[in-house]
Amino acid sequence: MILQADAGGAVPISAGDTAWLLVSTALVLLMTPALGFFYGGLVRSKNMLNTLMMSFASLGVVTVAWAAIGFSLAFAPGNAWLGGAGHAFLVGVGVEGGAWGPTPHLLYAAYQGSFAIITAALISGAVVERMRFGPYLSFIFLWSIAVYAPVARWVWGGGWLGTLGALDFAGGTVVHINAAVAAVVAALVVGSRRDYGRAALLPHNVSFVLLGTGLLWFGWFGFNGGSALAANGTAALAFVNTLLAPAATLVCWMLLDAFRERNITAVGAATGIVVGLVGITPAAGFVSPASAMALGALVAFPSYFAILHRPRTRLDDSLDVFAAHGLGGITGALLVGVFAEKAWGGKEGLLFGNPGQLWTQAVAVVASAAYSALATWLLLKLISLVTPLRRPDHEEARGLDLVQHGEEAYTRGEGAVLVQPR
Amino acid sequence: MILQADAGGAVPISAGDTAWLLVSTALVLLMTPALGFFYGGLVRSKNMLNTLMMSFASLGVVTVAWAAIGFSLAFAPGNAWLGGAGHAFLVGVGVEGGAWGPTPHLLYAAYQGSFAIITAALISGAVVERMRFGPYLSFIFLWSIAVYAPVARWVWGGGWLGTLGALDFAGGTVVHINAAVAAVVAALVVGSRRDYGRAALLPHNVSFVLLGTGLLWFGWFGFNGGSALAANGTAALAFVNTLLAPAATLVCWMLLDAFRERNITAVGAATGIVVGLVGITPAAGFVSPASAMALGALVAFPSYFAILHRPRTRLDDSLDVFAAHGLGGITGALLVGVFAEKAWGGKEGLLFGNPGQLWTQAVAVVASAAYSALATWLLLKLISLVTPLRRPDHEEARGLDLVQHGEEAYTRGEGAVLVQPR
Amino acid sequence: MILQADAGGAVPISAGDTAWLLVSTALVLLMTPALGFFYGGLVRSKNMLNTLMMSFASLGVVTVAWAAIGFSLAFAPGNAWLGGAGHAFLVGVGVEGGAWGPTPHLLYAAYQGSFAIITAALISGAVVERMRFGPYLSFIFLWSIAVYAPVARWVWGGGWLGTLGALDFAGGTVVHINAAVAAVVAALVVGSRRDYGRAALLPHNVSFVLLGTGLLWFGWFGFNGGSALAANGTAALAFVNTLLAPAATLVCWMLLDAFRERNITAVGAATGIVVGLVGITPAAGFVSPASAMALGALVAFPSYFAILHRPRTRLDDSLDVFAAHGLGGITGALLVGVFAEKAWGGKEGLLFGNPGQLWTQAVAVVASAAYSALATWLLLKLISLVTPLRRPDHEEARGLDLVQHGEEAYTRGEGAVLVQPR
Amino acid sequence: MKLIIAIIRSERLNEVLEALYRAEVRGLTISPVRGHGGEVEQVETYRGTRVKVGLQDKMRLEIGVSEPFVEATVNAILESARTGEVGDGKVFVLPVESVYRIRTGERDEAAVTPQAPGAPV
Amino acid sequence: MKLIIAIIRSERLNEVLEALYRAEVRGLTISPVRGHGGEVEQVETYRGTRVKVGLQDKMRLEIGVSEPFVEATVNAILESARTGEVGDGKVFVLPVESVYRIRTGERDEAAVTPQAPGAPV
Amino acid sequence: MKLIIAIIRSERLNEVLEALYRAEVRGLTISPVRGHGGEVEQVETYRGTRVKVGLQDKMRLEIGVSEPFVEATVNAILESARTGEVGDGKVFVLPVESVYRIRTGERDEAAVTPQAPGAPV
Ligand SMILES: Nc1ncnc2c1ncn2[C@@H]1O[C@H](COP(=O)(O)OP(=O)(O)O)[C@@H](O)[C@H]1O
Ligand SMILES: Nc1ncnc2c1ncn2[C@@H]1O[C@H](COP(=O)(O)OP(=O)(O)O)[C@@H](O)[C@H]1O
Ligand SMILES: Nc1ncnc2c1ncn2[C@@H]1O[C@H](COP(=O)(O)OP(=O)(O)O)[C@@H](O)[C@H]1O
Repeated sequence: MILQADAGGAVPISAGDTAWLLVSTALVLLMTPALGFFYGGLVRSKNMLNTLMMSFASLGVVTVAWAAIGFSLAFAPGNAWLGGAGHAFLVGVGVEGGAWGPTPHLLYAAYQGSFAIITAALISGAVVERMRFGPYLSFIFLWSIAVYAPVARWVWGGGWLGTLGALDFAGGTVVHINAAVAAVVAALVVGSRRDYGRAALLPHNVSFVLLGTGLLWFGWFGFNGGSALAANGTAALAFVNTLLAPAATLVCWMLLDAFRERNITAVGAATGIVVGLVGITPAAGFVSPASAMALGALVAFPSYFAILHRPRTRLDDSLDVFAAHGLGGITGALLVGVFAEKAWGGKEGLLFGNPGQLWTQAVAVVASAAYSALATWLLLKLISLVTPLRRPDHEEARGLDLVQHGEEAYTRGEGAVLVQPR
Repeated sequence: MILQADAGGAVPISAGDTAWLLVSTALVLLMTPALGFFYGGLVRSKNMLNTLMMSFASLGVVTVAWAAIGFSLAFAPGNAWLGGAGHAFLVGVGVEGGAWGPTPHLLYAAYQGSFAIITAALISGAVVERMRFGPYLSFIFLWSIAVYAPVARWVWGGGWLGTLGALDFAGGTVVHINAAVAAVVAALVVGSRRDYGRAALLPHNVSFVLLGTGLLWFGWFGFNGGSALAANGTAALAFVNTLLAPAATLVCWMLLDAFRERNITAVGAATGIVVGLVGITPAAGFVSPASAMALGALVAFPSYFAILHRPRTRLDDSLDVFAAHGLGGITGALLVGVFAEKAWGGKEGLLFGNPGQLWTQAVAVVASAAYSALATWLLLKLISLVTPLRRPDHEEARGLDLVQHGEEAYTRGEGAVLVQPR
Repeated sequence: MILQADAGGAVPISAGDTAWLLVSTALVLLMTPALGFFYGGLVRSKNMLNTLMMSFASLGVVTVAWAAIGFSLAFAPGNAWLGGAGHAFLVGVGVEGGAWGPTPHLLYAAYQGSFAIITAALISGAVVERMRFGPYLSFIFLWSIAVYAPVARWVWGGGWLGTLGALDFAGGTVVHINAAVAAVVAALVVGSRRDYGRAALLPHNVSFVLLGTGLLWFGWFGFNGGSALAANGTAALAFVNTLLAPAATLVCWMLLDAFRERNITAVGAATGIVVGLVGITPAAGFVSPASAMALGALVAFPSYFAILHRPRTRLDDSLDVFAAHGLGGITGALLVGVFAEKAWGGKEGLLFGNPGQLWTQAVAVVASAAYSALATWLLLKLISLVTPLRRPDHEEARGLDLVQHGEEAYTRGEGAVLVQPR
Repeated sequence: MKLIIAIIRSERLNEVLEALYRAEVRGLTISPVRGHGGEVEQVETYRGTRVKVGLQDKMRLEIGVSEPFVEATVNAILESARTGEVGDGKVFVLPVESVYRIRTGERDEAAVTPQAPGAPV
Repeated sequence: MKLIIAIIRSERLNEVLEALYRAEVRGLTISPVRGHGGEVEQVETYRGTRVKVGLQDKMRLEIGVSEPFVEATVNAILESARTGEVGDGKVFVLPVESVYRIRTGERDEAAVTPQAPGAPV
Repeated sequence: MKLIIAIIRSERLNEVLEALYRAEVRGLTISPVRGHGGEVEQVETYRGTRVKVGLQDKMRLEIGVSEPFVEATVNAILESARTGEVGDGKVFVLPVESVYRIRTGERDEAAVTPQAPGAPV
């Protein structure tokens, strides 16, 4: 997903490249429901629908925000920090090819939008089982405009980080670090679940966790493979690395589980796969398949131990967004600076004689993390001035499905009595 | 999915377009299982398998009907009302391109078949939890031949509605209005569930409803995007509108829920997404992205209020096929006549100075609805002469899974005793 | 998936063909999680996670094995029996086209790898609910190298069966017969479940079985359609046959169920679909659509009756891998020799005047079955020398999820007490 | 003090709850159970495995009532749960030694007498 | 009239049902429960969260029998449910004041005596 | 011998289990139930269908204890399960005629006295 400014003459459409970008967009859009199941399986059944809705709603709210102004801020002509309003409401976005490649402009806008949608949804993992739904909706709406769009500009939209030479193939900084830092801030501002650290809060349906994982991996082929914006060798490389790296992470994670816990857990395997996917994201089109496997194996370690440790801290990042996406994203973003190779489409990294790249990568990590932290904090504080972010404790105890949505995920209708029409 | 008669010389295959049509066909075929989960989650657990099977069986029964004769009736050379038997059993359908585009004829037949399959399955939502399975199978077999194929002919196969100038990009009339009207008739002929209106009949698994919704949306990108029959600008437009419109519907629906019910429901969100998808279907390749969003927002209203009202009527259209697909389809089909633009691939609509198009759209809506109603009624009456459409009440109370399929969806096997071999 | 040796000059990449191969690879990779749900729904809930993990783990373990050496053994330059180590760790595998077509070499390797992954996972159906997880992991790792890779070599990698003229479009012998024979051997070596034949071991979640089926069918379009290695007429033929054949099998299976059992079962429908998919696999790109339907109908019979009969035998092939994949694969592989037509891309079969092809097919069936049986037996015996293949009976009674993974698939956390950090 | 345990058809639950409401029973506890009685057994088939399921889904009600209410409560159940087909279920009346309301610690009669949340204890 | 409540291992259910059948017990009601007793606790791990689960899945049987059948019924359960390992469960015998068959309104002995559906009441 | 049946709030289960542990209760059986009492009813909406759900999720405990332990056990439950809000639940104490430990066939007191698995019977 290399950046570009709007180019001059229209580029003719290539059917093959367009076919792949169409499919990739659909695949990335599937990841948001998939995330809902990954997250939803990990919460208690009384909060299942709320957790699912935190993902599904992003498909509505963030899509509208993106079409209205987000895409324009990220990719319309403008400066190194922000695009202009030239493409607000997708004005001037047609079906011709352009600087992004021989694919319709509108499709490119939708593809980029699919990234904004899932990034916002990722944050929800840190505030599940307690945050009120209305403020959450406002938050992701504003966040996608005020945080996601600018960072996307910097890295992919012709902004300063891209110009600096930071490599981020499919969103290590823009998507994962960005969302993960926002998640930590959100967990701190919203506060812990009332019974966090005291009661055992267990996943109500690990099958759904694995269903989500399977669909996430499937969608991720469009996330990384599609970021080549064409059906070419780079797409193939990114695709294959998206298979190899998480496979290596999974093997590594299972070995860690086997040696440390004597049990290879299913939740662990699902987590390992996601961590591997996150790790390879910034690197997918820049490193060799062998490097991808090495990166996949390495990325397991920080996340594995962070996840073991986190529940003993007071930070109720409930579904470990930071440990998985933050640490995975940071490790991946830095390892690009180590493993990248010109021969495979990137620039040379540390291993190939260019230690400077590692430094550039670190700048990108720090810059996006710092901005995300600050802006997220401001947004949440702003919202909390208008309306409380949580429900009273006894309502939280009943579960957000009942209290926020007036529904139960699983019911046999025992003792439910029809209310006559109003 | 613009109509065509069989063309003269063979058109060479385009790999890019074929790739997209292959994918689109697979996506549309995935929608039928997805529908099973959407519908299945909404029924009580004792009828889960029956409801799922009503969708899955369509993949068998309607596919066979389509290959045997349906495709031929809809798309083989013939007259304005019906095709001939020239392509019965897919005779003469090869792998060359033709009037439909630079893609294999056989693939085109399968793509069209995937629409017939889901259309038939849509009807089941009106008769779940009570209709006998055998008669249902006969019904969808016959219906796909006697109702779906002719209407497809009229609109897409070079028939009179297409000639009249009716616009239906991907199936507002052919698929949604057609199925929804059939659904109402079926609900009337089969009758209400025995406890309809007296007991609270609640969804047994809202998670599955959302799973179905996610997969339906994913598949719908092939449904609408693929209807361009090529990987070109129109495909991109249709695809992107299939993202924007339902997003707008979803936002609208959540706001309606929030203001009227004080609760944003998950079942509501799922319904809203489907309604938005239905609404954009006839318009996807004919309207601008901004119009698509407007259309998406507007289409929410009739369905929202119809769904609120329906349970107070005596019409047990159990899963609101008419409110979602009928009203959504009608609103969408009429709004094409308002929002269509030549610049975006359609003809000019009302807003662009051509009020006549709205009239043409209305004709198409009425014609397909009238035919569907009449023919569906006849078919069901015919079947009911041969065999009853329902089981006795006490069997319905036990649930169709046990009574019709001899299985339970969820069992722990408590107290089940192996029966020795016959 | 026609074989080839490495060709001379690099073939330029075709975007359209590459797009389809990218998608097909993703689709086949989705089949492994799908298989997990198909299998998982059929076991008792206390073994759900273990069963899911047997599939998911293959995505880790077999991927690594394939990249390390499997691909090289199957497809690197070598002899008629085995490839060399030239492509070990994917060395020398780049993004240029070659003898396999105008698609990146790396992508071709991944596509082939996706077949190895699911083939290994298929075996697990015969040993669920009892085999220890560690030995299982070692087994599939070794099996994919020592059994899958050689057989793939013979048929697709320029090996002796391919040279002999055996037709196997997408894996009747390499995938299904190979896995099914291994499954029988594994069931025999590992032994029956402790309560097999005495207690009623019922599927805990038939909805998941159907979910898996839907996703398997979806993925199978990439399995068979992608085996054309291009987005051309052959891909379309293989794709459409992958719709028609299982549809015919499903109809046939439902009729058999209706007449023999008086109940059309959902588990039966799911099984019928899979059997139809297996049956058409070796034939998909070689037979006419009409023949595909005939083949689909015929393939139902052996599997249907074998599945009825198996539980009365002492062979605890728990999820009927042999009846579905073995008999389906054999019937399909032989029927290729009957229905294949040059006009549709194959060679002439029995019906078209070439009875010899049937004989060649039989040789391929017997050779792959024999090798698989022998090698699987050796591998399992080897592993059992190092570590036991099973847990003691009372642990099996508690369920492998608890005993092997330290987790429960579905829990409400009742009475679970947090353990303080170590 | 008595504890009334009733096993009824799941599909009659709403009728029974209404009847109990009319009989001024305000507190009760229910749970889903499976029962075996005189009903015909269901045969289920999963692939080649054929099983006889001799257990039907039922609903179990547990109601603590003081002596004067026993008869009315039992009658309310008997009438509302009856369909006349085999499988309607049973009602058991068990003696109870003491009952406590957890919220207030009240005992026996007082523990099962409805009481406004804010009322003096 | 007695109500026999038995807590048994889930995996012994079929054996117990068979034994009860042989003991001519025709009506009973079961439900899944979780029990705590002398068994070792299971440790489960979900990511960093480690929990001790002190409850085991058990099956609960509830059987109303008339006096003469009590002993036979209890013995049938004791014998068929026993594995000899900790966790086999308990049997409680409770007094019952009255039993009703909902379908017919019959009381006590008559209510638990098997009876053909069409037989005169 | 008594059988103590307690209906408590699901979310107090862990506290109650701990309190029982401290009261030296070693065996018990629990099951999820739904209860109706004085609590406000929840309204749920599924599309146009609006329902009043008058049942709340509760947890049911069943504990067989010998006489000397009854009071301590009841008190442990009363104290640990109380929140003071309507809906805290009830405790019933029922007479028991006999108890058996399935594993050993022991009766009454012996049946509910914790005992090492290997100890002589
Ligand atoms: N002796 C019993 N003890 C406990 N529960 C019983 C007993 N007899 C019947 N039941 C319960 O009542 C239900 C209906 O009883 P059944 O004998 O089938 O019908 P009926 O009472 O109409 O003759 C059974 O499914 C079971 O749950
Ligand atoms: N006092 C009791 N009250 C109620 N249920 C009990 C009691 N003691 C044990 N149980 C039930 O019996 C099961 C087995 O009891 P346990 O003490 O573990 O084994 P054993 O009876 O073999 O010594 C427990 O899981 C619990 O469900
Ligand atoms: N008479 C009763 N018989 C059986 N269970 C009861 C009875 N009364 C209350 N319960 C159970 O206790 C729970 C709480 O009772 P409720 O009356 O709401 O609160 P409180 O005891 O605080 O007044 C109910 O949900 C129900 O499960």
